[in-house]
Amino acid sequence: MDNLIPVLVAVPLLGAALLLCGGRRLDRVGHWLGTLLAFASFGVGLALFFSMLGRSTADRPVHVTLYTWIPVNGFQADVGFQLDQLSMTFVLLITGVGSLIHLYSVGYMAHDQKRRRFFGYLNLFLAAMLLLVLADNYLLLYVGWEGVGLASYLLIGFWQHKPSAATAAKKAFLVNRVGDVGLSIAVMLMFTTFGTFAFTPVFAHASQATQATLTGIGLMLLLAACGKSAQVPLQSWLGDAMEGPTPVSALIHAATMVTAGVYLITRSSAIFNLAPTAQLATVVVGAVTLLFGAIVGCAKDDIKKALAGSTMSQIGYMVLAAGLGPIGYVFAIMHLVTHGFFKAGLFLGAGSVMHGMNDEVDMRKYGGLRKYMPLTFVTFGLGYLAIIGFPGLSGFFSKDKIIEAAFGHGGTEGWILGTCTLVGAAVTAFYMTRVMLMTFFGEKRWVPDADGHDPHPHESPAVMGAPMVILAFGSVFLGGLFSINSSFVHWLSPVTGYQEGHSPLSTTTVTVCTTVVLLLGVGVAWMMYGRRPVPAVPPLGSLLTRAARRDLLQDDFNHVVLVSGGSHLTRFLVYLEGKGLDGLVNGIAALIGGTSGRVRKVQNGYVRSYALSMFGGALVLAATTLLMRAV
Amino acid sequence: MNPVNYLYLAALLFTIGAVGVLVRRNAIVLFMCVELMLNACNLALVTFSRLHGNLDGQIIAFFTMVVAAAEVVVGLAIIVSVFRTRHSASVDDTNLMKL
Amino acid sequence: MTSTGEAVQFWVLAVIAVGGALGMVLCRKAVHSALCLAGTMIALAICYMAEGAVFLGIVQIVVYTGAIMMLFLFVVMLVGVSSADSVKEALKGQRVAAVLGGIGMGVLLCAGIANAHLRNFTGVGAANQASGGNVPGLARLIFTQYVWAFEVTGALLITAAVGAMVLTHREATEVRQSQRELAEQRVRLGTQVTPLPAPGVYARHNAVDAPGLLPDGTPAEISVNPTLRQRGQMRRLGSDVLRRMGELESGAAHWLGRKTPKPRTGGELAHVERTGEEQQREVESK
Amino acid sequence: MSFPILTVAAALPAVGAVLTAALPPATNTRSRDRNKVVPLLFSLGTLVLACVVAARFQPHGARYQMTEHHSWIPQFGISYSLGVDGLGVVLILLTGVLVPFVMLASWHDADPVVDDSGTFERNRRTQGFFALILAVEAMVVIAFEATDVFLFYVFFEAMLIPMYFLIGGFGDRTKGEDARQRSYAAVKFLLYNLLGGLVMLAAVIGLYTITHTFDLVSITTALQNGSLHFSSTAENALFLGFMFAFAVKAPLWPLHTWLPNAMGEATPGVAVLITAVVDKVGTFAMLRFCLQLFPQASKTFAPAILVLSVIGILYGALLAVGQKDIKRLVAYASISHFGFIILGIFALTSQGQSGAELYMVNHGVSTAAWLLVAGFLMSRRGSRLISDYGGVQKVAPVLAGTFLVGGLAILSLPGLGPFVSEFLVLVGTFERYPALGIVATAGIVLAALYVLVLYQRTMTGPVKPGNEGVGDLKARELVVVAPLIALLLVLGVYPKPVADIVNPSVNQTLSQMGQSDPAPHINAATTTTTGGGQ
Repeated sequence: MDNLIPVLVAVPLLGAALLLCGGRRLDRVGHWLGTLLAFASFGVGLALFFSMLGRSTADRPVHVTLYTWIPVNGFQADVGFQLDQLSMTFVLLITGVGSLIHLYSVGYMAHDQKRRRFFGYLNLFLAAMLLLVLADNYLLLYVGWEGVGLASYLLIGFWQHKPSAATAAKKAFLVNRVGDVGLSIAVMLMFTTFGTFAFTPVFAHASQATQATLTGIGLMLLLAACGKSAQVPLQSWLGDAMEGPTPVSALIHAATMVTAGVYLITRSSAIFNLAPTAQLATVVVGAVTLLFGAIVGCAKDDIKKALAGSTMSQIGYMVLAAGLGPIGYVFAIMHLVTHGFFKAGLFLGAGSVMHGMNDEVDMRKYGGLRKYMPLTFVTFGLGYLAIIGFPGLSGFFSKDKIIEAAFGHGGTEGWILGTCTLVGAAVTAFYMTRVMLMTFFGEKRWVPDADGHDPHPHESPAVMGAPMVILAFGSVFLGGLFSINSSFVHWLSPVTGYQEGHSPLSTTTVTVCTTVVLLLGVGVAWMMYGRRPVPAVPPLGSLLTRAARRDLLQDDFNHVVLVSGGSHLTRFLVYLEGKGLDGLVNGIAALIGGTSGRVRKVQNGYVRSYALSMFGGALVLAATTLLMRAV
Repeated sequence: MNPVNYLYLAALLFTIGAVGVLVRRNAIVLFMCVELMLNACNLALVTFSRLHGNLDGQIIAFFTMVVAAAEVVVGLAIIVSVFRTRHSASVDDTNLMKL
Repeated sequence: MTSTGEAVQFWVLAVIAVGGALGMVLCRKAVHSALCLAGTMIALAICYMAEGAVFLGIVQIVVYTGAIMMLFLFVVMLVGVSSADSVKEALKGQRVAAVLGGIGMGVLLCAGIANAHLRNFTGVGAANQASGGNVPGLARLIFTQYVWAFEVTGALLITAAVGAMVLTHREATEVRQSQRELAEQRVRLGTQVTPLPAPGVYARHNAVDAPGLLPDGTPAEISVNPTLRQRGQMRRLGSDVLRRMGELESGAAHWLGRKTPKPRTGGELAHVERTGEEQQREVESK
Repeated sequence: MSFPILTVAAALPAVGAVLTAALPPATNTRSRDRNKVVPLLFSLGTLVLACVVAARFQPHGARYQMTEHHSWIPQFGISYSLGVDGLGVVLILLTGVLVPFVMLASWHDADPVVDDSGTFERNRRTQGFFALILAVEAMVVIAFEATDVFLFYVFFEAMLIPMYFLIGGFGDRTKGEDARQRSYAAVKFLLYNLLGGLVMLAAVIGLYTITHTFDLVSITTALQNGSLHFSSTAENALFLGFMFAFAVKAPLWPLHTWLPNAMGEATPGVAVLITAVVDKVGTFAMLRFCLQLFPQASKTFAPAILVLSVIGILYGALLAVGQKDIKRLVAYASISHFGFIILGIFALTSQGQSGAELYMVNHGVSTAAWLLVAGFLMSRRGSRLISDYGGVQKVAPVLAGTFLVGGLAILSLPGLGPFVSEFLVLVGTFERYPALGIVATAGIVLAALYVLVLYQRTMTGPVKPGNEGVGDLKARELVVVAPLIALLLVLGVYPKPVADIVNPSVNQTLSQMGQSDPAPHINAATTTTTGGGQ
């Protein structure tokens, strides 16, 4: 059964190759081929899942080595796959949500003439993501890591004729590349410390390494995670990534790619558990991003950017949970999976809203759509209830556990983290309710689009509706499924380890708190957007809202420090090269030319000046002979 | 009187001849200065033969005279031919051989 | 150390020699410097004799001064006695460098000689006696030890002579211009077409340096030989000569019964005076 | 004496060059194509011979195989001795592969210009162009094979002449100001390299005075068994002499200013020839001559050279971002890549050197792919400035796609060739000098910057006026680009065969230098091979 694992990666890779190099002939059938291959890999994933369930917990992890990739003396890099419970969860999430989104894109991209290339890139993404989660050593993980970055670059910049899309794609790739520098340095550190970078030997000997190296590796892995999962230092690209088509935002920038960072931290749990400073840094990054994303989410009028802000904050939750150590890993992954479902559902819902409203993204031009798009309203609503943590739905279960784990961290840190998560939950409730109210409730604020005909919102076709329903179904029942006699905990704890956090507050008090906070957020949002009509022109708003509209000035900071600094440096270096090195070379040539010109003048043709030079020579000769004698 | 004075005289004449060569512009006068320098050398040679007590110095003086004669003959021939083309005896007019 | 007589003789000759040398270098006219050089050479000849090189002294006077200096004078005559050097120095910094160089060289040579501390001069007397006189001694040396050098210098002289002949002799390549062509050339160039007037026409002085008079009585410079003119040796027509000429003409007119001509004013005289100096200055500036 | 395969491999292109030059000048297009096919066949013949050499080479056999030895100038101990080690085989293969592609790519670059009066410019140039390329190939191949220092020096200098004519004589189509700029670039190229050659000549003579022979093998064996000993000052001086010439040839940071001019003015094909083939002789020579002849001096100067190469990496990348001319941008990118190669060589670890050697191959293939596609783009619009292009992706998708893949190879995306070698170089440097390793790793961000900025400016966005007519890749151009991209993929996914050829020679060089890899602190490698280095 374990030789099926490479098939998981090979199927979408083959699909990508076929679709990209296929040429015109595949145009008509390309998208169905892509979707079929996605479902095929999902099927293989399911088969592997059931076979793994069959086996006892001890021998569930399966390991396959295909061939030696780079053999140089001590440096032994092989292409090998490792399937344990953690990667199994990811495989199911990726292939499951991925195939649904493939199905959805068939409808969404129906009128785009480059559809074949779109599905080629989607398959490429699936292949790269699967390679990332299945790799058995960090170098192969790095290959998947950059492959995913490339796929996101291609997909964000899919509509290349739009300059904004091209810039957003470039920005995403560059910021990811900064994260990748962290990952490659971590791999190098591992190689110099352990002599290898495969998971099993590194984790086995992690305890023998010095604290400094472990912290170094931990921090570098955290930097990589921040780059990929858009956490605070490297989060500027996620907002702009919304330039890509909505299925892309749903698949890559909500469900799978952005969670790669969390996978990396959870996978390297052995290293993080031995490096408390790295864990502290992870927790801090998680908390800061959580609040950052929530604040940005409140101020954005563009529906996709609002959802992007919420994604950033939810991933902040997961990173925070992962940073808490053994008590948090399981809940981070549980929240990751549930988030994957309902956030993808929300994005697909937003996509179908835009589809109906002639691709209008500004929520201030929506309003009262619940009557016109009932199915989207219901699925979007269920996703909304799940994300704000409405008791009973999947969001509630996973986020609650994270808040409980945060409190359970113990000591003042526990309290700070706990309150952070609670405040985050409140703000999440606020901005999600704001999105719901502005889009589906209130009166119509539709405005005719550029070429005059006003929007007539209609329900999306079945091929788009079906995935939304399934995802809504998942976001409702998945939480419950995972929590029945904590099945998910038993499923994952053998890989990541699990510890019961002893939080000062009992579980019930935590649940009560979250519900109260939730109602508070919804109430405030209803007061602001439910009762009063939503103004078409965005009001000035407080200083914070204005800053939040500009993504808390992240782009300005990047521009001032990096872009203008970099261009000044480049201009100076170009000047240095032109004047400096070239100047030196040309200078020497000019010098030689000049002196030869002057020396030429000495030979002026007059006999007497030659006589003078001869006389001077004789003089010198006489002087030296005399000198020699005298000395 | 120490005969060394002859040597000082020879040195003085030699220097005056050299300065004359450098300063004067008329070709013929320039030649005369060269002759003066040669004569100074002859004086020194004769003084040395006196110093060493053998006649070799004087023999060399003879040879110097011969050379001076040959040099004058050829030099003046050049001056005449230059004069014939340049219509001037100034040595500065023959300055075409230069870069 | 030598006798005081030689000391006296040395200082006299030394002064003459140095004076002659300086004169040669500083004189404007080539002829003057040639003569100064001759003087120096003779002074040196005497020095040679004083130092026992009797034959050499004679040869110096006879051959060197007599022949070579005369060759110089001959060429000076041929080339242009008038071509005196102008004072202005053409090459920048040449004169200063030359003088400084000269002083430097002089100091160096004297220091060299002083450094040598020459004391005892054995004198040539014994050498002359041993070979029976200066000339036999020289002869023995030349034809025994230095015979090879002697032959070479002989060859040198021959080549010099041939060289001089080759340099200056020129085939008369272009056809000699006949009288007719010369006349046409003179008319074409517009120079002095008519033959030059003869000098010294009037009765008292028919010497070659006295200019002939034009019909209006002014002297015609072109009637005097250009070399004399260049050397400024043209005779001035003094005012008394003109006055006496005036009396002669009035006496003749009175004899013939014509009216007496008006007396000549001094104006033209000044004109004559001026042309000499002006002529001089013009040459300077060339 | 076995068949002298090495001499034939070098002689074939030389004969080809002479023959092509001797071909009667072409009067019509048919005869001109014939004049191009003949040199192409010769270069393909060389490729076949290169493959034969590679096939007969046993990686674990003797250090120098297929050796030939004939005394040339006995008085000075100079012998015509050839021999090829792991690195030599790989680079000869690279040359054999790239030259036919360069010829195919610059098929029309040297066509006579039909000036407005309709008369053909003298058309001897077309064969001249291809003859010169073959001549360069011959000299490069023999330089890779020479195991005699003097023989190597002779051809190290000789290849400058045809390169000079290639750069100076066959620049872009525009006349006038450009021609003067072109001759400046050619002269600068020649003078820089000649200066380097001069310094090297002094070092070669200095070497002779000590070793009294030029045969590399005998010198190295003598060094090994201690019978020959360099005084430290002599060794340092000789090392610097050799290193200066090689640093000029493979542009190391302060001595690089000739490359942007040379590549900016030459045709794309010749630019690829410069950076992908000719410059490799410099880095190859560092490995073969600098390290083996002067092991101690290499160790003493290694840190300084590493700092220079790291500066080169960052400097080249930063300048590439600021360029307005496509070919100059590629030139600065190459300077950054050569920084990596030299970093790998002088990190003196087996990972670093194997990485450097793989990097030479990968850089050759990736720069060829990227620059040749850029050359096709430029030949359509005739202009070199980035600002003249825009939105070509809509008009010529295949060209844009291949350009992107080439660009991704240049920024060393994992899965393509250059990533493998770049990572090895970085790991190799990190083992010994962690600080330099981290700064160099930061360089890969800059690499991504200049590649994506160029792609964005030329390919994406609305179609800029004037670019509508840009046609997509023709058959000939696809034949050039497709195999190169395939090679990149193969080198990225399965580089083991090339690595196996290169590793033994690296281990031998390092053991000769008495330099072993720093062992990891915890010997955790439980996989099959022995942990850590020897």
